[in-house]
Amino acid sequence: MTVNDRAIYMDNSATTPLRKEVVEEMLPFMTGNFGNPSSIYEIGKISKHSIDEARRKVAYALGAEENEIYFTSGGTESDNWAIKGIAFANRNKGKHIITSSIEHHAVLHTCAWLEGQGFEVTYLPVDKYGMVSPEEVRKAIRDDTILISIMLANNEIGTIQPVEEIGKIAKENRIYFHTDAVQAIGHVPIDVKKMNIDLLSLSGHKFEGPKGCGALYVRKGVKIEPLLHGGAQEGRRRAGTENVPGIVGLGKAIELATAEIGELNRTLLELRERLIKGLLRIPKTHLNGHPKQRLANNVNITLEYIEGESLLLLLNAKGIFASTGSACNSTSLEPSHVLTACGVPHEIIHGSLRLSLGRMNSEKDVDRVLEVVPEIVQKLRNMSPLTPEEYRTT
Amino acid sequence: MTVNDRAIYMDNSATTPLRKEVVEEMLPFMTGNFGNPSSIYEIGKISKHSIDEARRKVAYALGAEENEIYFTSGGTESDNWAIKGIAFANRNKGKHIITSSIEHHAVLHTCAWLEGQGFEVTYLPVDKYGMVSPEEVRKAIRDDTILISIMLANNEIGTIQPVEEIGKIAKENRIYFHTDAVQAIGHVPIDVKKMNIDLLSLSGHKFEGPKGCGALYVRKGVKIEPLLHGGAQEGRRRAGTENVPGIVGLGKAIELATAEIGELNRTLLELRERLIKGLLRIPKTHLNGHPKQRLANNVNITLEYIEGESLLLLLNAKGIFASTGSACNSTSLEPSHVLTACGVPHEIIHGSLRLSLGRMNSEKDVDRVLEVVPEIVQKLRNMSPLTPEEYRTT
Amino acid sequence: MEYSPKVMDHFSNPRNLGSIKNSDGVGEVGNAKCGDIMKIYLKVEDNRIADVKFQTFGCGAAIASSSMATELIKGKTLEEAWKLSNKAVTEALDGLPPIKMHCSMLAEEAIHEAINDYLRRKGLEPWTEDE
Amino acid sequence: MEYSPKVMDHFSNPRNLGSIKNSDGVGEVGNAKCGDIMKIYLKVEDNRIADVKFQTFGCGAAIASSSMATELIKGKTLEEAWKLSNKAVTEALDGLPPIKMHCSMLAEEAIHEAINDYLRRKGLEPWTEDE
Ligand SMILES: Cc1ncc(COP(=O)(O)O)c(C=O)c1O
Ligand SMILES: Cc1ncc(COP(=O)(O)O)c(C=O)c1O
Repeated sequence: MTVNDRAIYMDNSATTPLRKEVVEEMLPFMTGNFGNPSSIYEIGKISKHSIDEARRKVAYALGAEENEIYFTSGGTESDNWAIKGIAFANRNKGKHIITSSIEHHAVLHTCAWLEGQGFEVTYLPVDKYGMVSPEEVRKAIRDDTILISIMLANNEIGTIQPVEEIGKIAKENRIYFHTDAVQAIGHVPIDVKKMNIDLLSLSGHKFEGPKGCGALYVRKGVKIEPLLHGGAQEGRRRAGTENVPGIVGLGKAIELATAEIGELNRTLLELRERLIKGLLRIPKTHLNGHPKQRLANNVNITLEYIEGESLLLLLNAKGIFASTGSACNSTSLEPSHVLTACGVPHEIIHGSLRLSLGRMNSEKDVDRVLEVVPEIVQKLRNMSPLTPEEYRTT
Repeated sequence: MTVNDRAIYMDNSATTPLRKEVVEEMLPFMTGNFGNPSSIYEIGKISKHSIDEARRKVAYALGAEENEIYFTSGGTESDNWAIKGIAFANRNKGKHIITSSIEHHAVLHTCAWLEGQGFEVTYLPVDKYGMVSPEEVRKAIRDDTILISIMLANNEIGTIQPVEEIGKIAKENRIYFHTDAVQAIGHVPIDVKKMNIDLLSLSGHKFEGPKGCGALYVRKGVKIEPLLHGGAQEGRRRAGTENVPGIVGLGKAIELATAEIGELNRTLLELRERLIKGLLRIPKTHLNGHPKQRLANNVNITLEYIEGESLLLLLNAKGIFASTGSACNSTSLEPSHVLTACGVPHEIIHGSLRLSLGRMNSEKDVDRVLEVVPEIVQKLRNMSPLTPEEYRTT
Repeated sequence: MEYSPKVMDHFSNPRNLGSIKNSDGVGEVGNAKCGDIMKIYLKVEDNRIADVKFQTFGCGAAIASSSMATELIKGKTLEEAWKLSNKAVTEALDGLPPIKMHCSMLAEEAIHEAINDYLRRKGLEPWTEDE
Repeated sequence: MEYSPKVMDHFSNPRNLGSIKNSDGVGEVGNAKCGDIMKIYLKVEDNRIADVKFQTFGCGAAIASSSMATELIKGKTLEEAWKLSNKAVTEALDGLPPIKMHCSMLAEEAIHEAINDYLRRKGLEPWTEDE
């Protein structure tokens, strides 16, 4: 990555840099092999073979079959398709959907839209760690429940849900189970069969693959309607000329990400713990999310008396890139619905800071962050009318 | 393009090679500037600026305002969004949609799906040239008509529709007007204001831009629902992390394509006429589509007694890449709905051949095609039980 | 559409292409509307297929199936030729794309038609499919 | 979020930051739930703002607006300071992103609160918004 040689990128949950190997696989399809995979002639066939190869790689990474993988334009489309596709195709069976209150907006806003179309949605609460209880899922099931959608790992606080248990409950009740695994790929080993997952969303740019390309796994036999109607691509389930370079890149990225999952997680886990330990030394600082059941790359803390956007701006000035759940940094002026659902008081949600690690982060980066953050926090606390005297230095 | 140095690519309506200048604009966003445009820090802002710059270029190409352009994953998504988005947002006003029988499947299958949701659709017929009559549009209007969707130029036969007149009729009747301009960009000058267009779909890979990236123009004030729900991207109307390299590439491609439109059309028109004239010398050969109101890059002929897929295979063997409306070359085993709507008899639709020209085609290419096609046609006619004796050479 | 090299070989260099002037039996199946017509000409000697030719209007798979089917029945007795299944044709071609399987059906049917045409001309009872 | 260089300057090097021990008037507006709190301290001499300080909990725009607003009223009469509009603050900052306009409102309100606090302490009638 060439952002800036001294910059420290710790916002890998927002997006990741493309891996060199991935770019290299994509380039030939941006220069030479531009053929439309639906075409009969040579360059069309090369494209077709390449996307089928990518499909095999995605299938392998998930423990799925090749013909259960459909390429999309990203995590958002996959989530929209899974939920609307199941809803419309199974309307005759029921109109009830179960999800959680900490899902990504791609799930929550899709569910809200379906409510406007006559569907009913239960938004399950979470505990203070952001954990969904399988028992609550079971209790929420109604006769007309057609879909359960619970994310594998949360994008803000990194909490990993008990997906296998929820999948089992869904299966016992013959209800489709969708999981948003956008943040999990490359961090949590996945086996859709073992986990009883019927549909799974993923997005290339979250695991060092390309932006604008994702996939939806749809277990064979699942009744789902297309979201994008048109040509006969993707087994007639997802129309549109295939984004060949994107698909090829996604295939390569997931292959690398899953091959190295154990090794990477060990490294990230060490960095994460070092980071958390160091940050919690700042007084009036709290860890958000689960202390153990969390993504190896996720750190999310709340710093009292300060606001996240100004924190990010000062971090940016020091070449550290991160994110926050503060309302001031959102286009809706609403504070993070995830932290709210975890019961973090509004007053302090604004002071949340997410640092999400990636393959290129080092111990040196962590130490630099641990040097810079306390200084900045102190500067902002000194500015804040909320800070009690004992936490001021001027 | 590096397909094969001797190969002649004449399937530019299926997809086009990426222009070198376009790849060059995209590359920095695949290697260095990978930031998420929603992020507050430097690399995020660079991404944001770059997609806004691309948005300005698209707006300029269409005579639209910057904030009327929304990036999508391609022509299919744009068509689906325009039609479903208008339908769902204006259901209270009416449930009737007018379109034509020669639209792309992205429009037709979307309309068919809406029929399943309680909407009613009129599919207007076309004349033998594939032309929609504005009078027929006017006559089809009902009190509850909410949308007219007529493509600007057809992808199979290149017929250019009287969009400005249709737009006027739509405006007079206060009905939204959508046009699928996927094939028109870079070939037909567009001014959405003058043409009274409310919504317009386009797709990057059809004008030497990237696959997997398109746009929808939505006139200010149009009431439309999102198709992809989720994050607050694209003015809260199209969720999903932006495909930054794709968007940047699309911007560059449309800038180049519109700047050179006059010049390119002059060249293509000459090639097209030379090609048509030469091909029609083959006996029992007919031109499909309008002789004049057609895209400068489109040639579509029907060759009696032979079938298109075998024609394509033999052309491929000679390094010529083209396409056909034959059922045998479609995954549905249905012959081209466009040629059918134009009244071409089923028996001879199978013998259709589409040659779509591009910027890299030369007179030499045309002459080579004019040398090869008659030979191959003769070979296949000699094989065919349908060929009358006088058209056989063995 | 993905064809095996065998299919491409038979498509590009079809065997037994053409017609037989004084044939003993002709079978034509399919129709132009569906995009496939296959016509088989037989020359029969001593109850054996002494010669066979075909003409086909259709896709690569249709032409290759015709070529392969005629190769497979050449020199065979009528009974043997009758038993040629579309499966045998497909296998001999190293497979066909699923959507193209019907092309090999056409070859089987065209041969049956041609044999029955021969039988009829001889004043014999035509055979039926389950024979 | 796109801030002008002026905003970034005032955010990074806020002027008049801090509190005034024996202030003559204090105004605090906003609340932590919304993510913005602004507190303004005034020192008044001869009906003029002799000194002004602020403390702000909030985003870049909130901090920059506080800084700029305090700069703009320093040395002004109370009447002049009262008339400082959020528009003037925004303009002085070379604009704010639309979604951040409310931050400049807060500055205006905080100044009004502080002036009224001063008036009340003096036993005077507080001013109202349309004054
Ligand atoms: C959990 C989760 N789901 C869905 C998405 C949407 O993915 P994309 O932005 O690639 O469409 C994201 C990321 O933005 C995410 O973190
Ligand atoms: C007229 C027309 N509309 C829509 C589309 C769909 O575009 P895309 O395949 O890029 O989604 C195409 C091309 O396939 C087209 O030619």
